[in-house]
Amino acid sequence: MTGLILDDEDGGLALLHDSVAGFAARHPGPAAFRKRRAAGADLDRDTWAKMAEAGWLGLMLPEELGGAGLGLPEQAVLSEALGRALVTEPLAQLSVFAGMLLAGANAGTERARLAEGLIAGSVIAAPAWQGRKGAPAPVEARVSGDGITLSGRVEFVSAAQSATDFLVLARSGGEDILLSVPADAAGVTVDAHPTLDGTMLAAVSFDGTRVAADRQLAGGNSVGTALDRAIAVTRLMLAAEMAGIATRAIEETAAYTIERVQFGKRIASFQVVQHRLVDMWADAEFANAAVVHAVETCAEGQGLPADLAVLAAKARAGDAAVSITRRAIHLHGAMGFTDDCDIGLFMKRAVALNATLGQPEELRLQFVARERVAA
Amino acid sequence: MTGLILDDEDGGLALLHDSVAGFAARHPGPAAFRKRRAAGADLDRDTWAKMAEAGWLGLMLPEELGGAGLGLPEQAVLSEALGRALVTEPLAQLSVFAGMLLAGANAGTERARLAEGLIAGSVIAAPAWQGRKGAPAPVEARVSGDGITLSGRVEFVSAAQSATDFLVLARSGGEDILLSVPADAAGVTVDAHPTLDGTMLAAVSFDGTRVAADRQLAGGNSVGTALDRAIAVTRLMLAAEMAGIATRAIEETAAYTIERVQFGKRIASFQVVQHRLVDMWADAEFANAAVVHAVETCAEGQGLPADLAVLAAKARAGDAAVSITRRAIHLHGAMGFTDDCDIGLFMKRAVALNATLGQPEELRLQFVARERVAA
Amino acid sequence: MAEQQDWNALSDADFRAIFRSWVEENLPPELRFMRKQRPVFEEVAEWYHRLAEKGWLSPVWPQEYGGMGLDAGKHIVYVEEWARLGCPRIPDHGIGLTGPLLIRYGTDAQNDFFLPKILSGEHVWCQGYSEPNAGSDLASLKTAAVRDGDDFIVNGQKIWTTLAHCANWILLLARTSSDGPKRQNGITVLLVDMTDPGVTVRPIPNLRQETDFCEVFFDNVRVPAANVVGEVDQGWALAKAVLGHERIFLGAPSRPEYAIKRLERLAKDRGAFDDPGFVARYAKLRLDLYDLGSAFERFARVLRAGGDLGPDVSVLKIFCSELYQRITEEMLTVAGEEARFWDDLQTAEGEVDAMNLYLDSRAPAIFGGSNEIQRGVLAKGVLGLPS
Amino acid sequence: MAEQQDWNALSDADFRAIFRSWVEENLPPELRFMRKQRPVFEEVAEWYHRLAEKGWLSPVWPQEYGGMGLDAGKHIVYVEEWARLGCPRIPDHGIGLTGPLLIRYGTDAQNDFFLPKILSGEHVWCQGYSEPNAGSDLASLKTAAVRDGDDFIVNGQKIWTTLAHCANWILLLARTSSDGPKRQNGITVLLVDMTDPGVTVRPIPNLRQETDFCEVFFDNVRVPAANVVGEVDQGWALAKAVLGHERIFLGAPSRPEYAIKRLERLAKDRGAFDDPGFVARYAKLRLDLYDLGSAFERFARVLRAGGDLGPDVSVLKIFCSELYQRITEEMLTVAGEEARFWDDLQTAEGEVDAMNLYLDSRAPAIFGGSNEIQRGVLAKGVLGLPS
Repeated sequence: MTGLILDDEDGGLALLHDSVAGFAARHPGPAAFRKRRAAGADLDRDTWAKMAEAGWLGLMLPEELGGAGLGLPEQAVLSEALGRALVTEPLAQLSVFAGMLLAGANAGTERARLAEGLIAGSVIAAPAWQGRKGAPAPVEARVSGDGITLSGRVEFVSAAQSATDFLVLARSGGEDILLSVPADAAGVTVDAHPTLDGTMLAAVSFDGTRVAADRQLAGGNSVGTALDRAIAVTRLMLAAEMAGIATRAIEETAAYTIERVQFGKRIASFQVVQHRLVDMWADAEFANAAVVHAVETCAEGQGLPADLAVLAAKARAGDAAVSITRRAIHLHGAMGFTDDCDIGLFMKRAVALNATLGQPEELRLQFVARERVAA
Repeated sequence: MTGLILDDEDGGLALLHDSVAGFAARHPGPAAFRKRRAAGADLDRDTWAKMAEAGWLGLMLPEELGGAGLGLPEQAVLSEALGRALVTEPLAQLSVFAGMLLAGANAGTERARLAEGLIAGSVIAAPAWQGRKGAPAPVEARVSGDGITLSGRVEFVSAAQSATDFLVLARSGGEDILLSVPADAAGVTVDAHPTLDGTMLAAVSFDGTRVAADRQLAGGNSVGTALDRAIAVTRLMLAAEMAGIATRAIEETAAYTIERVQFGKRIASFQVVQHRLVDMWADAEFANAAVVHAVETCAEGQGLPADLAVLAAKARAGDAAVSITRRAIHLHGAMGFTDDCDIGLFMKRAVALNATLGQPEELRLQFVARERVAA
Repeated sequence: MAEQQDWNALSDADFRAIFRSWVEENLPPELRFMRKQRPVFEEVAEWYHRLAEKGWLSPVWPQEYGGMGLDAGKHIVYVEEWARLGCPRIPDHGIGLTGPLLIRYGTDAQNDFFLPKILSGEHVWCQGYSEPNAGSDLASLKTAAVRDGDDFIVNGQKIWTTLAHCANWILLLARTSSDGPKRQNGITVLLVDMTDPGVTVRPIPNLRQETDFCEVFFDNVRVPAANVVGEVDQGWALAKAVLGHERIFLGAPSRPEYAIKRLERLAKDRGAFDDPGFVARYAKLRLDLYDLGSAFERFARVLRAGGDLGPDVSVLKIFCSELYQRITEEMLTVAGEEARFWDDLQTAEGEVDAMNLYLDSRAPAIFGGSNEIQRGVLAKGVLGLPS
Repeated sequence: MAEQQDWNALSDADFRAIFRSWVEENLPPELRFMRKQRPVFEEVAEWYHRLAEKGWLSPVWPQEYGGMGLDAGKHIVYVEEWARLGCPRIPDHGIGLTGPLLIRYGTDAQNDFFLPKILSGEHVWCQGYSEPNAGSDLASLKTAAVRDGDDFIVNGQKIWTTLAHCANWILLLARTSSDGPKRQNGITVLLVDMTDPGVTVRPIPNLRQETDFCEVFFDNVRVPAANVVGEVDQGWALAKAVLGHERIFLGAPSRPEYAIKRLERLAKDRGAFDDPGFVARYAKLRLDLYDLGSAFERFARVLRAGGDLGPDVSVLKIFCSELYQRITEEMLTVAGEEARFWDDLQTAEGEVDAMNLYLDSRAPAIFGGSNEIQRGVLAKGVLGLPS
């Protein structure tokens, strides 16, 4: 057995999983990765539109916002399948994270507009909330008249070049607010740099950027709650995506080593190679198990057990994906060290996702600290 | 190449090394280990007497004290050879450590008596200076009339049951003193517990124990200096002993796996076993290299480079000896899990020496702290 | 007569609660969390008999034979609670090995004679599989059983026979033929009375200087042909087949779980939780254990759904045994200068058997199929890698 | 004309001081500690020519051929200082491979023609050994050289040919016979002009999206028989023999040394030294590097004493390449959320090429004989383990 094994009574999860495989057959992930990388782009809008058509964006948005109203199992299966197919558009940020922020925001016209556009792929709402070390770092907001003025800088913004709107965390008079800022608003500067996984991450600066008051999506404690929830759910989906990468990398490597002959033998018949492949497979199995456990624990409700399960899943899947793909490169020999070989792209994607929203060491320490406080 | 490779122009080191092999052929280490363990003894006086006869005790004591006046290379070669032969009498404590304390003490009758007896094997002078966490923990001394009264408790004393004298670190009026205490003095209590390596370690308590003033061997700053030097040199010799254990364990395991047939093949012909043996051998080589480096750096003089080299050698050799012997047990299969098989004794000795005077993690942190302060 | 109830009809939670409360009332306190991994029969006889009386001694035997008739899912609950409550291991080769083998392949006469004597504790069984030159390569076993009228004459030697020194019956794999092309053929399962003439047992002290395994020598031992289980020469398949869902328990997290509790106790007492270096290492171990739980659940779910385990379940045994080792190694690091003592370490919250666990942890990576053998099984059976 | 001096007569310390002070004066600052591991000839031409002028380009060639004539001990000093001072790697197959091979096995005519052109930089060499199906198993190479009058006609393909795209000569291993029982026989060393018709080079971008290796295709390339080195069909032994004491440099600590300096720079800037968890991990890496130095010294001592290296020297290459990887992995941990950026990271003390090093560190464990091949060599050659 392999992959995510979740209860799937009506077969909906299997269907979703297969739809990604079909998509990937028509739009191979590695080719799209290389094309976007060569273009210096942070999002391929064509691919994104097709992902919207497939119904994959805003999967968990409630039905009243036009979403599919699906749950964590569906999103996890989708993310895992995308990881496995190396479809590297930033779904975790633009669909999961943004979607969770919108789901936690106040009802209103602006939220409805953003949600509708997110689902359709026409709105690229890029979350903008992190400081240099990755923690939340609200920009400064001043409310005056019927407008809000923003100043400050956030880091690690995905798809900032392609964004139509930024979902900005700001602080106004001792209170957190969440608001959307048009990407073309005055005073917005995007400083984008290429990433390992063939996309771009940007620092976004707001220099007296003024937006209308009705752009505020949430305020007060609900902002922190929505942000925490967005972080947790996105971590879980990154874990699922990395579990997919891990599973695929071991499959590719087993196939390559079965094919490759040296000294008159398939290299997969060497005992050392066999045991290494087994260890890689075992790591992938544990990653899959951790993701399934987290999905199910979260489904039982929020709280400490769910939080711990998510921390564990992201840490486990991150370590697994990164170390499996590294070993996979090694087992591909010199071929693995070339840019032509897809296995390197899997490794790069794994490293990038692993560095997103907390690396394993940090997540493990959080796990232990929270568990011990509770004990 | 293997073992300690030191400059040996006159062949003296090789001679010393061979003398241990000859000794071990007559008095096999594993048998002595089991015999002493069964007796609940902390020292086998017969073996000790023979080691004295061989001229191995107080090897580094200066000639004016009746010693051989030999240097670190000779002691290292001896310690390595003893480790390799699993001769487990506590030479590091009773000869090296005690010897270094005496070498750093004031000239005088008591020192001369102890040194002479140490070399002859008639005096068992057990260093008694450690607190529960292993750091120096002087007992309380009160000087009155021509006597000194001691109160307090020290831990981890080797050969306390067999001791004729304790070399006690004490603190009197803000000053450290070193003195010898007759093991049968009033108020001395020995609380000995069995150790993994078939000997005993004791907590020794002094309850108003009174000794003559001429039992004081040193006072003031020279005590700390002698103690630091004794710790450093003993750590180095423990490293050498552990390098010997590591080297022997890999030899034994290679031999066993070449002998042992399963599935119609020598198990040493399985690639996974071969690579594991290579890794074990490599670890032993690095341990040997670290010990040689430390011996040579210390020979160039005391100071930071020498201190760092000793910390590195003890850490490396400790990790190597413990992990090599653990893997060796595993490669011996079920046989390795029996008390009948010598390999387990090597592992137990390695664990015990590794725990003596600082484990690797602690030594590495000391190394880095000292290096970074100096940088 | 033992209580009869359809345990499988209960929810897991209800069954867990019933089991737990009965154990808490009936397990003698001095037997909880015993230091010894493998107590001999006499040490745990009272507990054995109480379980037998209650009908709870043999969880998976059908109720008609005096078992609880648990399905795999309930059996997991039983084993989990057993570990959590610190129940001592009982000499369980009769319950876990001989019993199931007889129930599946035995004659009525064999069942009528042997099964009640297992439940009563009159027969204490051990498992005679490994030989000096047939360990990982079990199929190369040489202990011979030669037909002689209505009997077989057995000659040979077994080794690593757990608790043979306090058993009176042995389930023996013996070679009855060496003609076939495959060494797996020609092996027969025999039930042998160890009190018969010609059987000699020599205990082998282990690294902990305790005895839990032995050598067993057979010198012209006469065994009635009626004591053959199944067909002559077909014993290999029998012995393999009886290992069903129980293979999951080789990877049950109970040993590392117990070890990490002791590590936490020691670390707390020695102030190690104030050392962030330790905390980082502990965090890795803690999460490994947590995730082992998730992985175990992955396989348990298959069993609960009525499925069968594949060869992939070996992954649990590998991970579990290696984690157990790493936890006990960390205990020695925390113990510092004390990591030389043979005896248990003292803390404010009680003893910590650091050295006992450290030494014990060497075993599971070797026994029950070494981790190298397991990796080979996974390479072939799961990844389909070529020879 | 280059300076002539008996460098071997100097003490190591004196030689080190002379070498260092000359390099510090003559190495263009912009070439020190180049980000690129493998610059092409043009990028380092000035440095190349200065070395050549000084007579210091080829450390081990005898002085009569324009080399320094260093013994192994002095060569180690040369290489150590080269790394310590951050000298850029020059295209060195002519210096390190073709030159020594010709000096040992070449004809006078070959030496007179080729050696000066290496020193002048007119000929830039590459090494044509590996093929698509002959990597670890080099002896299975298939590129064929067929005798045709005074020439050989070469057909086939090489791969992983480092810097072939900026070389004009290639040292080729080609198969001239496949009759013998051993595949190692029937291989010949040929000197091939890459500007000749039929030679095509295709660069292969690597994980860092840089080109330092290529495929080289041979389509009926005509090579004069005068360009055979040594005997026809005896090339395998030749190619092996020329790897003498230089094997020690595969395990020289320079790459992990450079990487740990960058790790320290990053860690200092990001405050990681205030995190005891990091310090513990750093301490392990630091001590591994320190002890690699001691192990390197163990082998250097043999060379200094005039001895030969055994197969055991491979241990350095394994340890060194794996340590290099672990250091760069730790850099990504310290980089935290930034461990996604392609470009160098900025710190107060300058740039840190974390990703560059991380990706580069994947290579040494594969190239120059993968670490698995090396372990096999050690198993047989040092431990004497059976097949």
